[in-house]
Order: sequence, then C-alpha cells, then structure tokens
Amino acid sequence: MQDAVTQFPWAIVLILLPLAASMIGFLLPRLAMTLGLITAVSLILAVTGLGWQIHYIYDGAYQHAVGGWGAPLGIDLYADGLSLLMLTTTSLVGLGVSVYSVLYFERQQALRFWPIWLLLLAALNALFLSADIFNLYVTLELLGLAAVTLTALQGGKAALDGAMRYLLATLLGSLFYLLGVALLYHSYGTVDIALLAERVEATPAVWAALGLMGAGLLLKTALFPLHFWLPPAHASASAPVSAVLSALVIKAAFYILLRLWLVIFSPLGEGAASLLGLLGAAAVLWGSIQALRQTRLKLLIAYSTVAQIGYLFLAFPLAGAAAVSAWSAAAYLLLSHALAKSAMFLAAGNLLHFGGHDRIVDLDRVVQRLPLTVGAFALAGVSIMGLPPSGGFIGKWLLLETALQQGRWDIVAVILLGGLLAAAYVFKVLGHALTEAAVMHEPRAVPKTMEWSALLLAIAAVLLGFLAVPVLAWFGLSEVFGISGVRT
Amino acid sequence: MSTAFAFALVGVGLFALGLFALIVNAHLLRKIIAINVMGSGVFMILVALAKRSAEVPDPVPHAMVITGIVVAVSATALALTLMLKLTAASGRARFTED
Amino acid sequence: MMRDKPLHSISDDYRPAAVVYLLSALAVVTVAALLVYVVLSLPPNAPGLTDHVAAQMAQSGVSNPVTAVLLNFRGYDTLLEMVVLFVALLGVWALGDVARHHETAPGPVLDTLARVLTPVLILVAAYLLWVGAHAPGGAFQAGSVLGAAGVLLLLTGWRPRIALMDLPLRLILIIGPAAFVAMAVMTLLIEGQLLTYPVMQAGTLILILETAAMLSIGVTLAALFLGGQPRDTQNK
Amino acid sequence: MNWDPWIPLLVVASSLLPGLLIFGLAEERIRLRTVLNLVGAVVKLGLVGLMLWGIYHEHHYETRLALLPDLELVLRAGPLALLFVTLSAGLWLVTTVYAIGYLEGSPHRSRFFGFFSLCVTATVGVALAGNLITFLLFYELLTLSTYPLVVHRGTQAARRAGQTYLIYTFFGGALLLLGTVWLYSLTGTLEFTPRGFIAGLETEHRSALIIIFFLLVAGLGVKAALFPFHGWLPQAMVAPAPVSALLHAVAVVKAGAFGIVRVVYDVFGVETAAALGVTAPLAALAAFTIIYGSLRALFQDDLKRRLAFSTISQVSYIALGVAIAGPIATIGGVVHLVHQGLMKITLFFCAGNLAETLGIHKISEMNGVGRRMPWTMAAFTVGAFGMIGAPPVAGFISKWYLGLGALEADQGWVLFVLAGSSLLNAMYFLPILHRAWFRDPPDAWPVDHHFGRKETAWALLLPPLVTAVMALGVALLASYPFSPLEWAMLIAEREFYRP
Repeated sequence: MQDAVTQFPWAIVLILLPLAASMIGFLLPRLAMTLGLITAVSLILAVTGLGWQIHYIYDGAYQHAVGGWGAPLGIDLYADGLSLLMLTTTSLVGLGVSVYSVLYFERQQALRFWPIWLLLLAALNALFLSADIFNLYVTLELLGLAAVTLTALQGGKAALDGAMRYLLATLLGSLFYLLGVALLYHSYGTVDIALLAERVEATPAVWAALGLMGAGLLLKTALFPLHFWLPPAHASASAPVSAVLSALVIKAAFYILLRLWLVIFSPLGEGAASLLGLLGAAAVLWGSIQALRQTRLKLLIAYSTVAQIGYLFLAFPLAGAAAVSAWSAAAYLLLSHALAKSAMFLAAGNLLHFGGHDRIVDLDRVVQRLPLTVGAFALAGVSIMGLPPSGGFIGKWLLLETALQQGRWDIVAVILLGGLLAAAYVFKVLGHALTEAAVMHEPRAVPKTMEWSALLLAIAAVLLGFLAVPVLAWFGLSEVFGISGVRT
Repeated sequence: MSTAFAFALVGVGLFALGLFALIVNAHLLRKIIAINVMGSGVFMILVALAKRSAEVPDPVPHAMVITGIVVAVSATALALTLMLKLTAASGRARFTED
Repeated sequence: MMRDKPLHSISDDYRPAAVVYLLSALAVVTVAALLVYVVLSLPPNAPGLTDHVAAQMAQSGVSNPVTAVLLNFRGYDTLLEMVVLFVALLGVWALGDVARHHETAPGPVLDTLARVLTPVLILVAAYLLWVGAHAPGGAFQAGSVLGAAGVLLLLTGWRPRIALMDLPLRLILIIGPAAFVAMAVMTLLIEGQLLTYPVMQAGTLILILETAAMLSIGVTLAALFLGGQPRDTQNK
Repeated sequence: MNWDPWIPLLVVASSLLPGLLIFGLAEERIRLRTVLNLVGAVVKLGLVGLMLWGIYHEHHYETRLALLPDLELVLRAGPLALLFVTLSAGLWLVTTVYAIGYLEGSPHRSRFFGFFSLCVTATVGVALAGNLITFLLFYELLTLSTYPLVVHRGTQAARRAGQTYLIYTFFGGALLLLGTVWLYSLTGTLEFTPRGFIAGLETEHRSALIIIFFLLVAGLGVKAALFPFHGWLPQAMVAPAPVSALLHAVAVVKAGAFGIVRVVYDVFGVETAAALGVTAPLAALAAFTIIYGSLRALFQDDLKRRLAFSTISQVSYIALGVAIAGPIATIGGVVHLVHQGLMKITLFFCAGNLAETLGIHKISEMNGVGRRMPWTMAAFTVGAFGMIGAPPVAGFISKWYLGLGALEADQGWVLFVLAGSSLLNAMYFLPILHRAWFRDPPDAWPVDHHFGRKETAWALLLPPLVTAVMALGVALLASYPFSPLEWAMLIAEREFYRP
C-alpha cells in the first residue's frame, strides 16, 4: 500500500492525463474546458508529487523503462532536477494560461482551442521527460505542430502568415535535428542520451551531429540570427497562445539543447560554447534594440523574448569554469522569464481586448482603466529588467557574479546594457500608464479572471526574487550540473 | 563503397537539394515540397545506413522512418491547409512582405 | 469560408537576386560536401540494434522485427506519433470548415475505378494489417491504403451521411490514439510499467492496437484531404 | 518567544502592507485609506521608538532571510540605521498628514498613497539594510516606487521629468549593481561592518577597489544629486509638493547620501578609503557640488526649483562630511542627514502651502505673503535660517562640526567652501524673506482659497510648523540624549575610536 503512494507514477500522469483530457474534449466538446481546467490543476499536483519522489524516493533522478525493455532497445523516461524545473514552469504557466483562456475565447474558438492546448501541454511534458533523442524528435514535432495550430487559430492574415513562417521554421529545425539523430544512431547504435554520453568521441559524425542538432534547436529556440520567424508568429497569435509560445515552447528546444550539451556534447569544446555566448550577446542587444523600436505592444514583447533568450546562452561560455553557478543562473532566468513573459503577453491581451488595438502611443487611453493589468505588466517588467526584488534579478545577479569571477567583462557589459535597454522598452510602455487621456471609443469589459491570471503570474515572477534558496534546492540544480562546479 | 553508402549519399543529395529549393523559392507550395524532399533525404540516410553489414537490416531505423513519415504527412497536411488559408486571406501563396 | 480562388501559378514571377542565388548555392554545396564526408566517415560495419532486437523477438509477440520495434520496443514513439496525426487533424479542422464541395461529375472512368478499387483497397489494407505481424506490412501501410481508398471516394464526390460526420467520425478518428492511451493506462495498472505487454498476450494486444491505429490513420488521412472540419450546417 | 529578530521586518512591513491594501481600495474609500495611512505611520514610529529603547537595553535587532545560496537579506538596526530610520518614520507621519490635506479631492489618490507607502517602505529598507545587496534591493525599489509619484500629475511635463528621472536612476542603478557584484566577487561578503570589510585586499586589488568605490559612489551620487548626476532633480519638481518634500528630505536624495555614508564607513572603512586615496576626490566633488548648487539656486525664480538646487548643494554637505575622513567632520556630515531633512521638508511644505492656497509658484509673486500667511512664512523663515546656518537652527550645528572637523583633519580649504556656501545661501534665501515680510502684498493673489479664520487648511499648516519646531529643537536640545547630534557622535565614535 505504501508503495502505491510512494511509487505513484506521477511522471506518467503528466503525459497521459492531458492526452486523455484532450481526446475526451475532442469527443465531447462540451466538457473540453472543464477538463482543461481540471487537468491544469492536476498537473501542478502531479509535478509536485514527482518532485517529492525525485527528492525522497529516487535520490535525484526518476527513471522509467517504457515497455520494460530499457535502453538501448526501448525508450526510457528520465526526470532529474532540470526536467523538474521545466515541468514546474510548464505547469505554472499552464495553469495561468488555462484560467485566462476560460473567458478569452469566443465559443467557436474555445472548442478548437482546448484539445490542442491540452496536447501542447502533453507534448511539453513528454519532451521534458524523455531520455531518448529520437523520442525527443517526435515530441518536438508534436509540440511544433500544436504550437503552429494554436498560432493559426487566431485567424486573419497576420496570424496565418506568422503561423506559416513558424511552421516552416520548426519543420526545418526538426529535420536538421533528425539528421543529427541519424548520424549519432548510425555511429553508436543507440538513441539513449545516457548511453550516447558513454560512447561519443570527437568524430566527424559527432561534430556534424552537434552542428545539425544545434542549428535545428537554435532555430526553434529563435536565437539570434535565427529568430526571424518569432516576432511575426508571437505577435500575431492570440494572447494566451503568445504567452505559451514565448514562455514555454521555445524553452523546450533550449532544454533539449542544454540537456544534450550537458550530457553529450560539452567535452567537444570551448569553441562551440563561445559561439553560443556570442550569439546570445548579439541576441540580447539586437532584440532589445528592436523591442525599443517597435510601435506595437505585442511586437515589442516578442522582440523582448528574442533578447531574453540571449541571456540563457550567455551561460554557455561561463559554464566551463563554473558550471553550477552559470547554469543555475540560466535556469533561474528561464523560470522567471517564463512567468514574467507570459504575464506580459496576457496583460497585452487584456489591453488589446479592452481597447481594440495595441499601438503603444495610444495606450494611455486604455491603461488607466485596467490597473490590475498595468500592475501585471509593471511587475513582469521588473523581472524582465532584472531589477530587485524579482526572479530576473536573482538570475542576472548569479550570471553577473559568474562572469565577474572569470573576468568576462564583455559578458558583464552585455548584461548591464541589456538591463538598461530592457528598462527603456518596458518604460516606453509604462510611461503611458500614468498619463491622462480620454478613452476614444466604447471599450470592451475585461473579465476579472483575465486580469488576475496575468497579475498572479507576474507576482510569482517577483516572488521568485525571495525564493532563490528553496527553489534552487528543490530543483537540486547543483547536483544536476555537477559537483565539480562548486564556487571557489 | 557499399550500396548502403551510395544510397545514403543520394539521401544527402536530396537533403541539400531540398534545402536549396527552400531558400530560393518564394512560393509556399514549393517551400513545402522542398521540406518534404529534405525529409525524404533524411529518411533515406536513416534507412540506407541500416544495412551496412549484417544480412538482416537493422529494423530500428525502419521503424523510425515509418514514424517520421507519419509526422511528415501530418505536417504537410497542416502546411498545405495553412497555405490555402493564407492564400485566401492575402491573395498570394507567399509570405506577405517578401 | 475560403474564397474560391485558384492558387497563384506555381511558376511564380519571383526570382531571387543572383547574389542570393549564388550564395545559397554555395552554402548548400558546402553543407552537402561536409555531409558527404561525414557519412563516408561512419563505421562501415555497424549492426546497430539488430542483435538486441533479435534477442528479444521471442518476447515481442510478433515475428516481423519492424513491427516489433514500432509496436512494442518503441511503442511509446508510436503512441506519440498517433497523437501527431491527431494534432494535424485538429489543426486542419481549426483552420476552418470544409470548403464547399465542387459538384463535378466524377466521369465514368473515375467512377468505375472507385467502385472497383475501393473494395480491393480495403481488402489490401486488411491483408497488410494481418501480415504485418510476420512480414513487411502493418498498421501504417494498411492505414495509408485505407486512406487512399477514402481519398478516391472523396474524389468521386462521395460524402458520408451527415449523421456519421459528427460523433461517429470523431470516434473513429480518435480510436487509434485512444487505444494507445488506454493500453498505456492498462499496462501501467497491471504491469506497473508503461506499455509493457504480458508476453503471452503481446501478439493479440498488438493486433488490437494496430487495428485501431489503421482505422484512425486511414480515416484521418482522408479527413486531412478534405481540408477542414465537415459541418452539418453546410448542407442546410 | 523572542520578537527581536522580527522587529526590523515589521518596521518595513508597517508601510508595505498598508500600501498594498491601499492599492486595492476604491477611490472613494477616503476614510479607510486615511486610517490605513495613519495607522501604518504611527505603528512604524512606535516600532522605531521600541528599537531606540531596546538598543539602550542591549537588544539586538536583526532580521536575516536567505536570498541567495550564500547571501542573505539582512535588516539590522545599528546606530546609523536607527538615525535614518527615525528620521524617515517621523517625517513620513508628518508628510502623510500633509499629503492627505494636500491631495484632498484630487484624482488617483489610492494609487498615490499606495506608491507613497511603497516609497517609505523602500526608504526604511535602505536605512535598515545590513548588507550591500539588501541596500541595493531597496534602493532599486525606491526608484520604482517614486517614479509613479513623480509623474503623478500625468501631464506631458511630468512624463518628461519621469523619463529623465528614470534614465538617471537606472543608469546609476546599473553602476551600483556592477560595483556590488564586483566587490562581492572579490570579497565573498557584502555585510556592512564598522570600519569596512575589505581590509587586507587593498594591496592586491588596489586599482579594482578604487574603481569599485567610484562605481558605487557614482551609482549613489545619482540619487544624492552629486554633480554631474544632479540633472533629474530640478525637473522632478513637477511632482506634487508632498512628493517633492519626501524626495528631498527623506527618500531619494537622502537614500543616495546615506548610501555614500554606508560605503565610506561600513564597506570600505574611512581609513582604508583614505589610504586608497579616494576620499579626497569625493570631498572635492562634494565641495564643488555645494558651490555649484548654490550658484544655480541663486538664479531660479521658480520657488521649488530654487529649493531643488538648494538641496543639491545641501545634501553634498553629508558627502563632504564623510569624505573629510575625520571624526568630527563625520559628526557634522551624519547629523546633517537629519538636520537637512527637517529644514528642507519644512521649506517644501511651505512652498506647497503657498501654491495650494494662493497659487504662488514664483519668488517674484511672494511680495507680502508673510502678512497673508504668517504661520507658514514663520516656518519658512526658520527653515531658511537653518539652511544659511544661522544659530539656533539645526543647520548651524552641522556646519559647526563640519568646520571643526575640517580643521582637525588639516583641510582648511573646506572652511572657505562652507563660508562661501553660507554666503550664497543667504543671498538666495534672504531676498525671499525680505519680499515676504517687508514688501507690500499685491491687490490680489493668483488664486485665493479661504479656510475660515485660518490661513490654510489644518493638515497643511500643522506639518511645517511641527518640522520647523523640530528643526529648532534638535539644535537647542543637541546635547541631550537621543538628539541627532548625540547619535552622530556615537556613530563617529564607533567608526573611529573603538578598536
């Protein structure tokens, strides 16, 4: 009996529950929304259960051999602190977006939204739990198609155009990734990450696999200069979808890249890490400047995502000498960005819903009437800017500290400059929050759930600023990222 | 060079050809076909190299390719529908500001 | 509703600048050359997982190794793959309702062909499904053939009865992935592990899964061909 | 249960919670909002009183919360912290009363008082911060919470001022952040310690430490309005009067000056700083700012702008006091933290009263205003004399100790700065007083609100009178225990004489 409690397969619940909910929702559309909400809440529970098990039962890493075969023949599920971080991020943002979506969509759109959205959650969870690079390919495709579909759901020329770009980019990325998988499999006869880690050597095939998989995943992560597809897609999708795309979907590709890097590719070299760091730095500056130049709110937020993704890659060149602190910084930035950016997109959705447009210069006619939404945007902005107290600040502090310890002044400069630029574009919007202007047209009321879900996500991003110690301990990141990297 | 490698090189050729077509063509249908050609190239490499030594080919890449084909079909169906809708909305089968 | 406008001619007026053309060609050729080098550098003799598969074939419940990998050893991939097909269908449906059917007369050739081929194709599908257990074939091949039959029928202008277009259609579309999920839950409850079949029943269970998958694949492919969600409002 | 570790946190929370609650209040819940505001202010003052009492009875007030794996959020009530926190808590109560009166009937008051409370929370946090990262945290919170107050009016001018303010402060914040992280990467600690915590590193990392010092001082100097980082302050005058009062006397400017004191004493230590040779440039910069601010003030006709430039000048006394690096000058600098606050807040309250009651914004409009509003102008006069440094107002004490300290440290040039500044102060304040008391009033004031027999509303009149009396009181009772001077002496003693 006790086994039934301690061994409860929470990880599998994370995958199968949203799948089953989606299918039932497809069959019985009337139940779709209720099921979606129940699922979103249950996922929080499941991820907590899994975290508890990883801590107290499985000693740091959960493993499940699907079909009972085990690698290399079968597929393994695997979850450690890093997976847990991603799963937790997914469930938190997922809940916020689910609650937001209840009153956001028109009836017809809602019927279509919920099954796909649940599939997207399932795809994310499956991806974060997989230990098999071919299985990761399948989850990536599932995720990509679900994300494209949700983008296109908005309808209209801009969204269809954005979705089409997104689809081609994501398919291209997947093919590059798959070709890399093919090379690795035909070199070592396995697609299991752990087995590959034991076997890889610096052969041309492994280098090519790194290049191909890296390029494919960078395209999906939208790292500069492969970000071209992101702003049109993220800016034209409906608000909850934009939130998920920016907060979670691109992070999934980043997660795979990080996982592969940590386990398989990192011995290959400093060169690749430096290149990633360089691209990250370029992304921070380019994305921020582009964000500053935008005249539409959602595009501004989308470019901000391009910039914020860059920060994650600044950790690569630093991790060689200080793995734990560099990766902890990236992990913390990832989590805070997910919460803050989803809050921002949801807030933008409220403004758009209320005022019927998202032109930044005319926002002052809108924002005065939605204090909770503006509050959400402002709090999320604090984290995006990396000001204390917020999760973004903690991440930035850790990153700065690591960079300074290694004397990487170039990275220090990028981080500081990126923060200033972020402040500039956040306040480009907030500057309109307190000025007086008459409302020009008949506004549409914004439901309270839509305001509160944005606000609560933003508050979570700020509260992360006080929770660094328990959060880092809960995810056990110092174990994941190796004992060797303890701070000197 | 065994036939396995010869076929794999054909796969490489298809992949490269598809990539080139994807870049230089603006028409969405051509882009979608290009992606499919690339995919076929990858599948080809996967399957061809499965029969390098043993008499029995390695079944795992075959299974992978079947999975990959289903994924490719799904993606293509979605892409084609999306293209039709985009064409209906914008009047042209390409990206708007190209 | 989609406007009834033909696609722009595929030989588009667009031509990239010569520089772009040249640079792209150069880049692609470089990539190709590198890939050729890499492929040729792969070990000339690599059994891959052939031996592993062979060693476990007896436990797999089937005798065709590809089917064993697809439905048993890597059955989880296949589960997700069924979901990919499902999400594509959801995507196509989400993009709008089906375009009004062009009421063209199928013509005697197509009509006869469809009448003759459809039963044959269904039969072939059933055969492929059955033979998949020990020879090349299986749910995907069978499903594709079934889908082809569906496409042929749709081309002739045939449409299922409206009553069948709602819940029954949904049921059959979902039955493949649903069977996999149900199987996953059941094996989890009984064996404590995802998609672990009892050795004795493995063959039967795989056949059940394959049948469900074939039906879903066939109908989904045909539904994808339709290009939108069929609506009963349409015929009002 | 021992409550001591929670008291500093409660002091911070006593304005944070009312602030958050006020955000949620509907605009018309005036009474509840007022109650929340006043209860928060009184509770805070009570808690601060408790800490003052407790310190004498060997209580140790320190809150520690984990912030990062090896960094903590520390709130500690040391002597310097208590000095500033008492000033903030006291003046918050007074300013709250004033703001309630000042904003009566104007829109967006829930928003205003919400941010107002956050602003004080941040100031108190800055005061109690026990290490540099905690300081940084509240320092940035201060930036964020004052921005909405500066642009509260919502006009184009307000927005421009807000923009300028943000550009300056974010830039400063970035420098401060860089300095802090860099320092941390060298020392592995950020804990404020009497006589500094960098001892032993001066030789190995000498140039790095010098750069860090100037990074920190530049970051803080933005808020302290040190030349050349002062540009935002005169622009920020578009804010409502209570905000200006708070900004100049307690919150923003003072937080910057207080930070400089912290950096010199508790991060570097006076002796180490002097050994690194960084105090002399700071002293020179402060001296220059003193003269520069006074000169600019001389040419302003707008009353609030003149006061703003006066602030730029006066706050640099604090920096000057610590930069002279002697015990007596320290007393002068630290005590000026309080004295300048009391005097400047009085002046801003009075300026606000003139604007609210008679619509007077310019000095040239102030002819004979002393006859129309004698109490207000009496308070103004006290403040002005204090600024000039005339006994028996608080400013005199500060300048006296600064001068003595300069002599003690063999830096006689400071006396010329002090004398020059006092002369300039007199030149820009005395004409105002002359106009107000000795010229004939105009036939009609720009506007004229009547409040029965009183010259203006009680809530507007009482606060400047209270602060004026306090500005006199701290000077007259300077030698009694608990006076700011006594505290400053205690702080100086701790920094200089204790082994």
